Amino acid sequence: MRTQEITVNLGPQHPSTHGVFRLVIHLDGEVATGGTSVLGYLHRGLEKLAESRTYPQFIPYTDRLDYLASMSNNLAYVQTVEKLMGIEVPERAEYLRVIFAELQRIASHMVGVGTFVMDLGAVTAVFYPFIHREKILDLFSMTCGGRLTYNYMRIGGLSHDIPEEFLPKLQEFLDYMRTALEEYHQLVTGNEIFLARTKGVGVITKEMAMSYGLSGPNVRASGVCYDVRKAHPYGIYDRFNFNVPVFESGDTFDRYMVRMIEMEESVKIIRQAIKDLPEGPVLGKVPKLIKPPAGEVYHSIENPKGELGFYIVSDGSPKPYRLHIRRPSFVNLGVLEEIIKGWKVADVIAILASLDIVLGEVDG
Amino acid sequence: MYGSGVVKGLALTLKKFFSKKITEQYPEERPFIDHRWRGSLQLDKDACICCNMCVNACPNGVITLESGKDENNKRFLTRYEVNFERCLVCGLCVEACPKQCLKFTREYELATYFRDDVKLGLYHNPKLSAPSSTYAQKTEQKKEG
Amino acid sequence: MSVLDNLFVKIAALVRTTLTGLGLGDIWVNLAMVILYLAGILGVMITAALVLVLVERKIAGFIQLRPGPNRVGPWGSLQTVADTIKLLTKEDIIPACADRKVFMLAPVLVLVPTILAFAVIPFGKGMIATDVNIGIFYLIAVSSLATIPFLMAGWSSNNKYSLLGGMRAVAQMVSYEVPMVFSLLGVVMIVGSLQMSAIVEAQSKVWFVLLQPVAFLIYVIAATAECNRAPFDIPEGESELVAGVFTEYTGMKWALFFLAEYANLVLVSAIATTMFLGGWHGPVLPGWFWFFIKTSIMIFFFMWMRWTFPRVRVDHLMHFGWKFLVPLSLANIFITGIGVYLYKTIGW
Amino acid sequence: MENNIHALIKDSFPELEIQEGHLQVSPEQLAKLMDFLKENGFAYLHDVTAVDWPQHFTVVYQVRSYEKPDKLTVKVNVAKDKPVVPSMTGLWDSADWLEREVYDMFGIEFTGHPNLKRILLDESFMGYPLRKDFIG
Repeated sequence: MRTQEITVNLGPQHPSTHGVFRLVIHLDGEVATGGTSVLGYLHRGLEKLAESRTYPQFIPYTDRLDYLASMSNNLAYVQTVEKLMGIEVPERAEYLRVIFAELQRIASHMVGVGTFVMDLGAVTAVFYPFIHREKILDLFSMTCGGRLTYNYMRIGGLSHDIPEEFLPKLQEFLDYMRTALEEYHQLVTGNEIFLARTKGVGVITKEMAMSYGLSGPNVRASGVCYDVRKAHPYGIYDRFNFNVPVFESGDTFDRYMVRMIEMEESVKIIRQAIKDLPEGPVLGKVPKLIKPPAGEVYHSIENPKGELGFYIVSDGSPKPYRLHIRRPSFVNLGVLEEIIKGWKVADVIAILASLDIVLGEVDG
Repeated sequence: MYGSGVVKGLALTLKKFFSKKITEQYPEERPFIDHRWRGSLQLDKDACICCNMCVNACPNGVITLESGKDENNKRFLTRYEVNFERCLVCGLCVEACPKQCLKFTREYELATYFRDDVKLGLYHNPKLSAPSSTYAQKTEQKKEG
Repeated sequence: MSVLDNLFVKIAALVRTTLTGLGLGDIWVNLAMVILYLAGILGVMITAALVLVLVERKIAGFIQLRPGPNRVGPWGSLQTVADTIKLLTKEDIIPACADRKVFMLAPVLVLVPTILAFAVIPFGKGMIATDVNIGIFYLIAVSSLATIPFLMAGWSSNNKYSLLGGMRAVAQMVSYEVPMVFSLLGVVMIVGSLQMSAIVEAQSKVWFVLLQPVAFLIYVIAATAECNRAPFDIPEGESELVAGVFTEYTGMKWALFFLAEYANLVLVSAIATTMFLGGWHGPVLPGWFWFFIKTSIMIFFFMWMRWTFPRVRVDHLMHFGWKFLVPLSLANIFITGIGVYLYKTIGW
Repeated sequence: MENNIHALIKDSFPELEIQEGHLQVSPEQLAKLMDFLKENGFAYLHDVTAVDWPQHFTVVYQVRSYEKPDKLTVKVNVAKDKPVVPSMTGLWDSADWLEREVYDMFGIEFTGHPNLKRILLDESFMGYPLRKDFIG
């Protein structure tokens, strides 16, 4: 019998491309024989924009990279500039930064996990994580007045101190998180259909993960124990006690599990940070005009999606000469074309979702 | 046992089916807006010293500030306009203001029917200012008519 | 009590006597009655679909900790009406490269088997449109026709997503027809008749769900797959195939598919009630009300499942159907056969 | 640890100088050096980017190790009139997209790249936007 391969455009408008991502897949019946990623639908030229903005002015733009993890993006950027200028950050600000970055990690993983399970067809499983995430957003908006784009970190510290009612609310949230995660495990993790759909699907081997330069939960699911917080501790992460979850098989289930466990670990870190949170100012001594000395710096942090790096070249003027963003989603997405081969359409969607990309970051 | 995960899931959703709903009934129930909420902008025009700090702080250049000088060589404001269309609502202008005369309001219903209405004319004194922008004229006309 | 119980039967009898009184011949009276029954079934079906759309959205909402539609009318009760008006007034788009005739025919045909199948469902004592003595046989034969409109829709849309969806629909419905039929066979063996009224009558003492628990489970799973509902909604599979076979359908045509989906849901729930849950048998309340309650519980169960589970992958679905459900249902038939034989020979 | 790898590089490439944690190499040396780094545990090509200096382009590679906390910056200067660098796709698969992005934004060619096309911008886009002389 003569059969014909068909080419299907997944995206840029499709319910599960997580934004404006286009994947052209070739199908032999239900099985994908290959695919090509087409990016750039959300390319805003942030790197070029940065060249005509002053250093503090670029902070709000970093919000728009991975818009599910604006706090972490802020943190990566301001730490890079601080490193370039040698600015000291007050202790209290350092602790608060950790608290916010970890809260942001939980919020981002909530969306990552929720949308992943939704792409497997369980619609209810996306509502519960969003309800939990809402509580984090409440904490954020209480502190900095924004729910999505926070613009909270400043070069040398933070824009505001936390309000009085923040810490009790945060404690409440951390206690709530335990039941929330348990419930989610009850709903999703043990479900036989879910297991059948995810176990052994879209395997990224250790070698493949390393060669494709994956980072974040994706690489840790493939048996590589690499977490920037441990490997190259930034800020005050060396003071905290936490585990880095590593799974061996590198399938979609492991990528899901890494995120679930990471949320628990983040809760641990936040609890330690609250315990040690010192009093004091939240903004250090920073010159009025941010004018880093000529030179260059590269700095990267562990973002929820992977390793976010900023490369800044300064010529001594108040505007960066060149600013490059190493976007984890962009690099992580590179492996997709390779790993979808031989999987069904339904799995292609699951694999894409399990990589947990955000198009704002992929396209930069 | 095989199938227990499925049953557990069903048990959870049934529990949720009977638990309290969390939806805010928006137009009737107003949401709680935090005190630090970055909503619309508000200008205390008498306190403004026309130092242009906010204009310089804005990453997108959405603020237009026009001023004149009186007989004592003191600056006074003639026009202050924020093009909210391209505003990032980052708050750098509010932070930059040395007199704290630019503030965020807790207003959050900022959608408008017409594109021109998105622009925020915070202050405009037509008698004092040089030829005003098209936008300013339009709002004037609207108010008169 | 018996007045309420026989309410609809009495009405039918009254109509019949009136018609005979008017001096019409027997053939004409029978024809008129058939049309009336059909109208009644259609009415029930469409009202049920309209109500169920709302109920489904409410159940989804409640499970997801939100109130569901609650803006149009009290408790959102007019939401479906508003939606229907919207769908009726929508532009009816036919893709340029679609096979027009087939494309337009598919949504109409999809309703036919379901309506036909309702003819043999006993809604209450004596409330059955045509009590043919091959009731189940007829039911299975008619309901398996529903596959064809899906394929027609998928093929004629000339859209790759639709085609994939249509192919999936055929594969799924053909496979799940088998275990479904086998699961019903157990009941037939116990009763010894294919007539629906006889099956309900046989359950006056004990419901077949107790005698045939495995068959009931198989039936529920196969029925979910038969009416393409989550977790077996792969022909639609919105996260994979956008909307599967329905991708190109708009307005009223799409609404017809939607209507058929809910009519199908009512149908499989009604069959489950008739075959396993004792049909209209029940104490105190009138029979048709018991039937209504049991069917509603089944429908709730189907909806509850839908809003809990992830979607099954297409090949797992096939494996599960052919490698697990079919052997299991065959084993069930075998054991039932032994049971029936023992019952008859030893007289247990 | 860092000194360790620095010493190792010194041994194999005596002519290279490590300044402030980065290695400056010529395009001809690049392939050999990268091969050597990959052999010695730098399994993670973290980032590839470029800077447009008035006289030349600099392609900047961030190479890292997953197991050890080693990191290294490798820089290559390329001429403005003929910006060509050997591609690293043979060593690391991550180089594929990263190099395509550099090509897209700077027009630097990576010889040996299997699929050197624009990645973020449209195929029909004219010019290379991150060059300083680009007028939008």
